[in-house]
Amino acid sequence: MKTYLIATTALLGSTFAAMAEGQLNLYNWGNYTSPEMIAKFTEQTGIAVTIADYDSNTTALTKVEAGASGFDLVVPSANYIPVYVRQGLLAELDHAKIPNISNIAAEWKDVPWDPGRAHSVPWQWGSVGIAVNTSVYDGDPNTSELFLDPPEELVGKINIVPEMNDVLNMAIFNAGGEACTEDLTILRTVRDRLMAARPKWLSMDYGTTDKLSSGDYAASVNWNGSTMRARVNNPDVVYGYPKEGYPLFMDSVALLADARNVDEAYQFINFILEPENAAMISGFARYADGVAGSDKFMPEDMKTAPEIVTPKEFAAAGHFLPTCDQSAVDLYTAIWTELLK
Amino acid sequence: MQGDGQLNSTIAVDARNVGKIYGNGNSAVAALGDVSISIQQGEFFTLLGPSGCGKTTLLRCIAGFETPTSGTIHLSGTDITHTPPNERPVNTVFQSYALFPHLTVAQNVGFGLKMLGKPAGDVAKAVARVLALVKLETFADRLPQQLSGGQQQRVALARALAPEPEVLLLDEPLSALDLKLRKEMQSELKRLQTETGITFIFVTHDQEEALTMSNRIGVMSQGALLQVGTPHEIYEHPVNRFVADFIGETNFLEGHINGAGVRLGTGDLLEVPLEGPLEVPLDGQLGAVTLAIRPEQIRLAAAVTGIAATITDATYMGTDTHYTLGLSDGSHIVARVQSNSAGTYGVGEAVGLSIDAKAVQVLKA
Amino acid sequence: MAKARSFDVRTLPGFTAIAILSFVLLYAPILTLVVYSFNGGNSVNQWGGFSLEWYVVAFNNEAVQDATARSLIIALWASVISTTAATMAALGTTRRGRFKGQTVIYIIINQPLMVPEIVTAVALLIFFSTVKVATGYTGLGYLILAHSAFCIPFAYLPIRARLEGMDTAMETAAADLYATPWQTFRYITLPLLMPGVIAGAMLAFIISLET
Amino acid sequence: MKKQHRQQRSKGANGWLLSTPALLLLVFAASGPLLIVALYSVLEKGDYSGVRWILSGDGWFRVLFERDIFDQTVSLADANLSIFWRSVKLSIATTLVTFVLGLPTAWFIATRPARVRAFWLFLITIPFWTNLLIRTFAIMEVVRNEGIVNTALMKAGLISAPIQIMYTDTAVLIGMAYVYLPLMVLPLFAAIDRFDFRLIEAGYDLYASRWQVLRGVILPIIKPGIIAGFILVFIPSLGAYVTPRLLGGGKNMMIGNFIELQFGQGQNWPLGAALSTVLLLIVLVSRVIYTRASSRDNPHG
Repeated sequence: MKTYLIATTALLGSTFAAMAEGQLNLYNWGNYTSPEMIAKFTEQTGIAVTIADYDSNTTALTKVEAGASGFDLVVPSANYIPVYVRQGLLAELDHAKIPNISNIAAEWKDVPWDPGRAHSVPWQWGSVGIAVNTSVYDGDPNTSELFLDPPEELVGKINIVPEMNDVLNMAIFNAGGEACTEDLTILRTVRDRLMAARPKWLSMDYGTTDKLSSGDYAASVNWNGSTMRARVNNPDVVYGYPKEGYPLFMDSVALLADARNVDEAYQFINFILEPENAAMISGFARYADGVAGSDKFMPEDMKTAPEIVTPKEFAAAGHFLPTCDQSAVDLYTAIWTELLK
Repeated sequence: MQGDGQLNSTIAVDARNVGKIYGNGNSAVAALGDVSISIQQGEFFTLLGPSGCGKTTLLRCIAGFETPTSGTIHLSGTDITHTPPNERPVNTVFQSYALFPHLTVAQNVGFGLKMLGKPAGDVAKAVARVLALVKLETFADRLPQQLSGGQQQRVALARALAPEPEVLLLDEPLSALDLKLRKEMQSELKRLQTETGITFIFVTHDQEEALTMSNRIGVMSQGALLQVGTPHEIYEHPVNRFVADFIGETNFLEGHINGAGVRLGTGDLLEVPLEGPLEVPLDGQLGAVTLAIRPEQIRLAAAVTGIAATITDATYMGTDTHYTLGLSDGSHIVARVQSNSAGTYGVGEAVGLSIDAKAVQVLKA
Repeated sequence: MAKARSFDVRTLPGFTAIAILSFVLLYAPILTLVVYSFNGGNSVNQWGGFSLEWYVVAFNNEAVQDATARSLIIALWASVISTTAATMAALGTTRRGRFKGQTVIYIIINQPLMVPEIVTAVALLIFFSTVKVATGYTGLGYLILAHSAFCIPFAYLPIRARLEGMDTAMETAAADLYATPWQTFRYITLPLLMPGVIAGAMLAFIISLET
Repeated sequence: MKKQHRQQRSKGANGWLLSTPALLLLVFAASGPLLIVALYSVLEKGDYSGVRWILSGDGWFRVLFERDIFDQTVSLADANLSIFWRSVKLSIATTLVTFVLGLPTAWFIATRPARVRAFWLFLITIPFWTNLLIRTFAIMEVVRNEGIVNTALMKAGLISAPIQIMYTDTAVLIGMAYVYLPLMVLPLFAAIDRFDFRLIEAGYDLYASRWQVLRGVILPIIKPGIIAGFILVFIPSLGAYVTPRLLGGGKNMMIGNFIELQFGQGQNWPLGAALSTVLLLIVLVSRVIYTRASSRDNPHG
């Protein structure tokens, strides 16, 4: 009983400061927001930022959809933006209030999931691959077979991040399908392989960075930035790009339709599109940010990091995940729920 | 007893036909029957009876903690039957003392006056006066738990006396004290009652305590008031077997009324006076009766005079010796004889006993 | 030495050893975490030297401060409301003898203790999101209400225990000494009840803060 | 008699009146929401979250049965059943572990001199003041591969590779026992504190051994405390979801996590509501069993 607030505070508690002067309520992935960047923003604008965490797109969507969440800004992944838009959860951005909108790098200015950047601006982007501790397993890390059929050394030592689309699509690519496929033969293979692999996994947990570097996980389906952070602490960790195909993601900042601190939200959006500030975000979470010129301000080690700079040979295997139809979502959710329980 | 409202001003408490039933339906228990009693102003009145006899219930009805199911209670001529306890000029000394543990002795004693809205100065003066009365002046700032049992008892007394109630109710206040302290407090209470002139209604199950302290005693049993009288009346002339038995040690002998006396089962005729508050129909010449005879009213003689008896047991008790005597009809009787009086008897010895007929009480069989 | 071997009815074999073990088990993990949290590194897994930096960060972080202030406000209100309601209920259910429906009151009061936390969480999630959407009100009030209700049994239990251990003779004596029912409550019942009320309020406060 | 009745009635009226604020709060913020949960369990699920206001038995159907994603065949949902079974098993185990540790601890505290008893009792409650998440993280530091236990065992040369405790049922059990131990100790202490130690003397006087005294005298007398402790530990264990989530690693689910899943990634609120209702029923039934057991073994009151 002492913790029912984990559910309720996130939903209700965060509404506390919603109306306050100079307040901004940001709903973002855990361990994803640079504290220095927030401090700088508060210092410059006098706006206090409250951050609440989530660990998956579905969690965030559920809470926002429940209504009157009290949040102003949310950071959904690319394939979730159309869902938010369709549900009427996002406000259309007034580009006149965002002078820095022109700083968005050319390739991210117009994206399929948000034509003309009507609802969102880039936060960070990266890839989903496999992190492996080479002191435990020193084979080729660049294959999704590592988690679908773990080699002896990794049995009982591999973690899977609990993000449905990333995991399922990586398995779909492995089975030769495309993202959002509704091909039942492929999906059946995917389900059967995942269910067969499941007993060989250690856990399906979030918060991989620390556990990878400490050795609690010998491997994990993981994001590239998180893996880089783990590698900085433990050089044995390498990042593998599954050659069978792997998802790319971009998380974008979007303004909620029922936001109460709209002016503050615009100030924040404009602030993070400043290359220097975007670089602070990247420098913390270790992902690319999609803002032109931010690399000038980035830490030196990111410019050469093998997790950030995708090797040429694997670049083509990366795919952005489109937004799937409801029928596909239902199928995926069914498989995922079966896998989790 | 027939007065209504304008009673004799010397009557402090007048209870009329008071009844109290707890619970209802099948589980109803009558704690008080139909009790009527008048208590004089300035009197030390004791309600005596075994536990569960209803004496505490009657006291609580007078205090106002219980509302009688039937009947009325008047205080100095005013009907207070339905007056809440805090509006009655009556105070209680509780069996458990019920001292407020978070208040000092002085605060406890001054509580009633404070609640009555008396100015602080007056309260302080009254507290000092009452504490002097119970000889606890130096303990004013202590908390109750820092006092001995006897001292707590005095605080409880002082607290109840401080508001100068018309009537002081004492609910077995001495029962928690050891024998020596109890004796001390008995005379202390008696002194306080005389000094203050307040009407005391004292509840106890200790007959000796009742006899030594009271002006009058009311003996109760099973919710009924059996007899009201002075200690002497109660002891010497109990109205029934229960009272006789409850007040002191008593021998009971069965017999039949025969002319001027009572014929015992042994065939002996006792010439007892058939008068006074008898419960027997005197016209019934052959009516069965019970004689109540106090052990000290029996005399023994070696000679075969009076009623023939055999010593079956002898117990030396210091100043007295108790003899159990077997009579010819098989009944037994106890005699108390001063140890230093002439002659001692051994078990099995045949004796003749004589009874002080004037002291014998004739009761319903 | 002979004393140590003497027979003590209060001692049972192995009990003291297990008790000490329990205390060690309770405190060892917390102490470990405290030691780790002084760690200078960003990760709690590597020992990076003794540092107060983490605590400084926590206190300077406005988000953290804000959350702390908010839960303090909620806990304060919740403990005041729940303790008041619980005190009244405790007086109502213990000081007046038995009456019809008392069991129903007990069941309702203890309900939060009998419902697993996930069910409570889910119930509140559904309920308050419905209410919120219906009324459009998103203030702190809901949380305070929910916490107050939740804390009632925690406040109620020690207060009731205290009341049951309290002799009614105190109140009778006060009434005898001319105190009106309110004065009796104000000068006698409440002061005597205070340890129970404080215990109840503290428990409610902690529970609310932790929830 | 009439007056008596009126008095009785006013007693009741007063009791209800004084309890009204508490009851209103509880009914509004505690009982009411439970009814809504029951209502949600018979509605149709919404697309991503929430419900459609159409009656449907699907939520309840899926508590017991599952329909294959591909061939639509219906079978008994043994995964669900195994989650329920694991939850009940782990909760009972947690209750027993806390009892075995908690009884001696409560006994120890209750037999300290009165002066220091409060201090020991306080020591038991302190961890309770610490946030549940922090306590769970604390136990994580103990059982993880590089945690205290494994480090100590490896340093001592007893093992060469860390024992995998994290993300197992054992880890969840250790965590829950750790978190709920104070809930067992407190009611046991309350019962032992009231215990009349002369009864033990009487037991020894009548030739009982220490074990016989414990079983024949102490345990029956402090039984109300034991039952209270069992309930206070069992119910939260059954509904726990934070500790199992963190220590079970998202794979070894308990009912709490399973319900949470339906409200989050599973996107099936009616199923979640039905599962919550089932959990509530399990708690009720175990309550009844406890009550029956305690009154049957104790016919003399």
